[in-house]
Amino acid sequence: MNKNLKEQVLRSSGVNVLKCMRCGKCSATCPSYDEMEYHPHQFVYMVEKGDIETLMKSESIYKCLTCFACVERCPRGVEPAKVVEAVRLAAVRQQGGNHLEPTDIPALLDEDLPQQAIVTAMRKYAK
Amino acid sequence: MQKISKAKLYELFDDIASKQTLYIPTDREAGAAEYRKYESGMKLTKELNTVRSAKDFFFPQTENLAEFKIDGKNIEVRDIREECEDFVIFGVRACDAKSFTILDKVFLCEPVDSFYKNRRDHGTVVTMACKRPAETCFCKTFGIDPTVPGGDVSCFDDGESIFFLANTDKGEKFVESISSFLEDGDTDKLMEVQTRAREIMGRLPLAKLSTENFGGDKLNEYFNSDKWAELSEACLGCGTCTFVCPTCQCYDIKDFNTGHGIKRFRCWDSCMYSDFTKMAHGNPRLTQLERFRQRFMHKLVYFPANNDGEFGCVGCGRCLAKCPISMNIVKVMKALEAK
Amino acid sequence: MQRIGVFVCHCGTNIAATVDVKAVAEALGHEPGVVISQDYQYMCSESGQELVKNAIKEQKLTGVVICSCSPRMHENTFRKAAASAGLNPYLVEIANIREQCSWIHKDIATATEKAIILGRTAVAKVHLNTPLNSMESPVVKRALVIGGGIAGIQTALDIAEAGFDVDIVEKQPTIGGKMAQIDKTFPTLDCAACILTPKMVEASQNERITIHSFSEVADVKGFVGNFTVKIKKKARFVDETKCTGCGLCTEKCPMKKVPNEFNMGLDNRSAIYIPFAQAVPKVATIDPNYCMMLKTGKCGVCSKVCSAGAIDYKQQDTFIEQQYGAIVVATGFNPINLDKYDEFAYNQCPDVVTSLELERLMNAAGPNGGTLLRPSDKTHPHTIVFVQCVGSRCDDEKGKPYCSKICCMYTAKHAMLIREKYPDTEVYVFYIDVRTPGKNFDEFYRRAVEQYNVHYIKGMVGKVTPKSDGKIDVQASDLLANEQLHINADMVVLAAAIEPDKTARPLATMLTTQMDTNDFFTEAHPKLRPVESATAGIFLSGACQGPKDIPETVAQASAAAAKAIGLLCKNSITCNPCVAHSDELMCNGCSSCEKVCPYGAITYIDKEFRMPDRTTKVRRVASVNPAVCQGCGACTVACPSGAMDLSGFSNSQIMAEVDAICK
Amino acid sequence: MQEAMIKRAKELLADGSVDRVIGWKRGEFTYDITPAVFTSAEEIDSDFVCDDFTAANVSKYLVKETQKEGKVLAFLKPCDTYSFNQLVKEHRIDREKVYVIGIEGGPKLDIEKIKAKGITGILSVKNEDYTLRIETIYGTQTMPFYEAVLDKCASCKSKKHVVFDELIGEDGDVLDSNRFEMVEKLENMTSQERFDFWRDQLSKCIRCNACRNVCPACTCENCVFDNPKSGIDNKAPADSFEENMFHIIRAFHVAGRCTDCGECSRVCPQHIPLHLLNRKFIKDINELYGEYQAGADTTSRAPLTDYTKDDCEPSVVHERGVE
Amino acid sequence: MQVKENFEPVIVAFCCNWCSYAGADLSGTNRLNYPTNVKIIRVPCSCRVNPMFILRAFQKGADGVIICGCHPGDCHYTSGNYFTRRRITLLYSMLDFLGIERNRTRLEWVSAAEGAKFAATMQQFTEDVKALGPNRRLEDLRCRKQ
Repeated sequence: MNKNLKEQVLRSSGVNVLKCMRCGKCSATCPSYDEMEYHPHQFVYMVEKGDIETLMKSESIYKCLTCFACVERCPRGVEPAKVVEAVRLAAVRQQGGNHLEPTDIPALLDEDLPQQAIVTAMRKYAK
Repeated sequence: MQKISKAKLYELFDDIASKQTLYIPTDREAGAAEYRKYESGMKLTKELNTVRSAKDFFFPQTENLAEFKIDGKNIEVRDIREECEDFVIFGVRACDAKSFTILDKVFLCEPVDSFYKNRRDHGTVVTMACKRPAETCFCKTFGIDPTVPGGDVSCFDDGESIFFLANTDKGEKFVESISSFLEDGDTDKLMEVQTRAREIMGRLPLAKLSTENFGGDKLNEYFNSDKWAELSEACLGCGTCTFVCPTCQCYDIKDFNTGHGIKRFRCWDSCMYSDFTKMAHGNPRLTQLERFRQRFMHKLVYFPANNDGEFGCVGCGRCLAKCPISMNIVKVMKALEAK
Repeated sequence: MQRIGVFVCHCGTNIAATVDVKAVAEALGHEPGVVISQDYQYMCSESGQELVKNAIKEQKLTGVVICSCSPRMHENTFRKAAASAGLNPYLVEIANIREQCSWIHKDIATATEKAIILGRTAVAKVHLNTPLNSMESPVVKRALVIGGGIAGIQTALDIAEAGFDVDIVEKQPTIGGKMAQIDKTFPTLDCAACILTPKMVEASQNERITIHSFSEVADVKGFVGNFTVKIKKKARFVDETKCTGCGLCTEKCPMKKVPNEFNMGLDNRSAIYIPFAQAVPKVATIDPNYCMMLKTGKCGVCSKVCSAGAIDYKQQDTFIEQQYGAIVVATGFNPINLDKYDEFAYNQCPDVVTSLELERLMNAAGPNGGTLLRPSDKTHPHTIVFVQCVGSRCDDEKGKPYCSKICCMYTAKHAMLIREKYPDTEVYVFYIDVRTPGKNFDEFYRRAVEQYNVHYIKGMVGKVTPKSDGKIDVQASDLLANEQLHINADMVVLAAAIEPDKTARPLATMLTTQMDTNDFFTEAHPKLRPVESATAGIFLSGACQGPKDIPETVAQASAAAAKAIGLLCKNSITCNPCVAHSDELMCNGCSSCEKVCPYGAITYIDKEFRMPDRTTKVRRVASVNPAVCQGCGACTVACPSGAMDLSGFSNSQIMAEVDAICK
Repeated sequence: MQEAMIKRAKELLADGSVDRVIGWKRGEFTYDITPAVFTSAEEIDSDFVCDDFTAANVSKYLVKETQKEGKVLAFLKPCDTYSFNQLVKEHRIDREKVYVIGIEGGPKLDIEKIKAKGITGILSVKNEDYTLRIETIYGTQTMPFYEAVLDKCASCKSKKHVVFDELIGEDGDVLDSNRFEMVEKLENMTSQERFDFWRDQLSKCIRCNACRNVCPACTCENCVFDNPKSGIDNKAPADSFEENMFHIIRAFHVAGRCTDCGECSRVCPQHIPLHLLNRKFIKDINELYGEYQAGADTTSRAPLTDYTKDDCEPSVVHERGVE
Repeated sequence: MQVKENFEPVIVAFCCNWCSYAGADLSGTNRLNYPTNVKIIRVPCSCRVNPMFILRAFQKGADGVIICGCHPGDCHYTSGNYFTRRRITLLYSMLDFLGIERNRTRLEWVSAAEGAKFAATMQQFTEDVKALGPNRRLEDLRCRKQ
């Protein structure tokens, strides 16, 4: 496990993952659940274990819509979306560049993509 | 009369201070002067008088009287009296100088207060004549001429020089000791200054205040006066008047446990305080009225009754200036007289 | 003149090894007032105590200082010894030269020096000790139980059984509380009404028990052994003494559209009503919010049909005042309000219900006569989803931080009962943890799973969406299968967290008892005094102290009763004499002390003082009730005039100690 | 305003609404005004005064006055109403026995400040369009009005009357005063500098008790310093420690109760800025426990008889400012 | 200020009966050493400590005063230490305002279980006071030991 990475994620997210009581309400409420390899509750748990690299490699970090439903519903105030965001940030930092250029986006658009996803995509994929 | 040019005065002070302790009235802050031990560079105040009176020199606010050394179950009494060193107070006003004679009547009559006497014997009072009395001054009422201030040595200021006139043996000795600084001087201008000062005295708002309706025989007349209730109504029962008064001489004796012994000391007390006459059985002066009456009856009736007509007030005006509610002996005298 | 005895204990070598006890005894012998100073091997032993006792008698001691272990250890021992030798026990002081000297220091010289200072400090204090006598305060032989649920009933029955009069104050028209609304009880599945109603009847028939139903506590004054309580009997517009409970009025009442709170608003009742058939007292009550007669003055049907002439539209609230020796709080709980939980659609969909509502839906006396039907369309539900921990274990303002404790078990009960009665119904239970500590509890839960095939899913429901076809989409996570589920349900049952009754907090203020941030009453000690409040004479019964199931509630109710009986048995109580007292001559009556007293021990009286000048003056002065004061001393510092002082720890005593240490 | 006050006082006396009037009585000079109780229209006509020198806060006298029979009319300046309210709150004044007429407040004048300019032999002081015209036996002098204003008025906290039965003149507002400036200045000094400052000031103390006896918060039946049983009774500043102790304990006893009326400093014959001690407590209380103005109402809980569970720890003292 | 080599400060500790005094006992039971300079006065609750006592200690020759009570929320009398906290904060602030060294005064919460904390606190406090040297700013000269 990479302690530095864990520290970095914890610090940049500002989340205390130890508050999680493993109820799974975040995953129960997640609209992107089926798209994700690792689900919100797993993010919290894996960050706690320090298994950050697996998460960073997973496409899941780009599937989160940042809709904050998990943040809103979590009974313990853990804020899983912020953890996802922090892992994504760690990935972006390591890659040293943007995952996506704004010019790439129009080609990726399709009709089913919700408006929110486009906005959050810009937030997430660009520096 | 012998004089010293004002320009040389501080040289003289330096010289006196090199031989004995010298106290002069100096400014602590604007409008508030106090006696301080003279050190080179210190300047005389321009104020008429000090906030606290000069009585502190002979009757300090607190003073140790005896000590008890306690060791386990043993107690040893120690006499801590020791001979005081010579000192000079310069610039005492006529009113304060007069106050010493009043204090003497209390402390030097039998049994003599050895602590007081010790200081009195070693202190030389050098007074300074007044030129610019304040509206609160009424020393004239008590027969004091502030242009001839008394003390061991009287000093007069004619604007350019200070004249020295010894009044007592101690004063003679003092003038002698500083004679190398003095020269003979012409007193013409001084007389002029004196006359002007006396003329101002006559124009003071309280110039007409008189003691003719007061004295040792007025006990029955005033004791039950219905004026006391009204006069004492606003009195806070603080000790300001007492503590700035040059003639108030009451004190309390207390013991202080230092942990390794007892220090027995006396400290000023005030008849205005609610516990002043408190005794085992209670307090005969139950209300502020009685305490208030006591203070003024003492100064205007009881004291003259026991001291050949001498009043217990010198008209310095400190209580007029400092009473938090501006109640004072002048108002009391006027009210009582009005009947 | 003081005659003080100093006794220095060796405590074997515990003290003597690091402190030169002979030197200590020698040094303290020279202290003023000390007439005898001895050392001994074990001062607390029989012979050591004998030494002290003999010295007290022979030397006519006026004070005793024991230099030994902590006063927390043997202060009482030596106080008793002194008392038996005829010396007031409060004239004994302990200098702690073991825990606070010999045990922590190694150098004999400095340890001995410190021991002497500690001894000297105790001598200085004992010089100023005064004999203190414990006050006796009489005990009124009557108890008040606030709340008439199972906890209150059980407590009242136990106290009455012991031979004391008990009053129950219940704010509802009937006693019975939450248990009366429950259908079956776990883990035995027996009918709640069948075991509760006999107790309710027993309570009503017990001649030592007086039930004040539809009443509230309005004011509490006094202290342990002697509380004065003002009880407000709310107007029910029916004369309790005349009403026979025949129920004719409730049938004839034209106003029938009143939500029935007993059935959780799932059906309606009339404006004049008897909450349920077995209500105690079985007396009708008029709901003034709905009664046409009370609102418009036009109706009066109930009055006409009542052959007993019990209806009284002009009835007013009345107040009764009564003395009590002990008060038991049994104010119980309520499920929390779920308005803030939008995700569970509780407010949008009638088929999303709380567990307590489900109890009524399944109860034979409930809205559907015991048949489980969906509230929306009265059809039989085929898929039911239970959601656990709704509002429990929450970190936010919406819910409660604690575990509500009973939900796991009642959900298993519900699931089991539904599967038993309607085997065609699929039951899903979403849980975070299943908590089943308790006798036969886990077995019960396993039965639900193994025997009744209830689907327990580790995970949480994230979203409940009512659909247009009347079904409910339940989106949830199954953590073990690592998948997100959508269940097409007919009903959703929410295990809402429970919270203390809203009336508890104002009551706690009246009783000057403590509450935690969740409004549960705080027990005097979490382990050793779990059924007493920190305020003497106030006891805690049931869920007002924390979430509890029925057997625990009953156990605590009986425990509280036992504690109350223990108090009522006494003719008087001995009070700690180290209490505050006010010097009336110095008291300003400013109320500072009253404001910091945690026990409400300080009251103000207008007292007439004879002044030295023979006039009299009436002044407001503080008066400390020594039976209530616990001796913390907060008031002594709040008092600006120094009128307030504390016996046993007086200003002068503490300052003497300070002086002795700093000497 | 004085005329209006006299008129109302006489009316209320005449119709029996009140039995006595508490106000101020003129003295020998312009400035030596004494608080006084008036019982007749004649007395009021001849002696009642309200001018630039009527600074004394008469609220404390009402403790004594309300113990007597009958009702008393009190003229209270805005700052006095705070003291009055605080005394009502502490059950020291019977509110029912007082008819309060709120009057406009200062700024009032400090004769000591005029005298400090070297002006002596004062016969009268007139305010002519905010220039003081001072007639003395040595001639006429002038000085700007604001240079002679009392310190307590210069840092006035409020022109609002917090209690009154009627008002003469306008009611004002709570002011955004600079009253904590000096406290802040001291806080920013080093510990040694602060020590030196206070030693210099407190060494002047002659323990006349004027500050205590004038203080409307000091109405104890028996002050701890006068009570031999208190263990800290003491009559004189026999040692620098005792000078310190008297003022620390006094400030502590009035902490949370002091309305910052400034009377202590006004009456100190030695000009010790005693109000700074009280203001330090007020400032601390405001900063640590929330804004609190003693006397603003009669119901709120005083900061020292109150607490919250998350109050700061005393370590804040160690953590702020300069050592 | 000059620190004397062999300066042994006098330290008065006020301990509440229910927590801190028991904590002090526990540090004894566990044989946890702290300096002999510390002398404990037992009070029922930290709220019994009057500012007068603290000043009195300094007057009579103490070099440091420490108050120990139950942790906030754990007061045996439920609210005593909350009042202590306010009073003592204000008092210490006032002493600081008068230029008295901050490290001469302290308030510490020590539970009955915190014997180690008690010993460590006393150790540290004694060192802090030692570093300050004798109390000169708030002493009564008459009480100074000859």
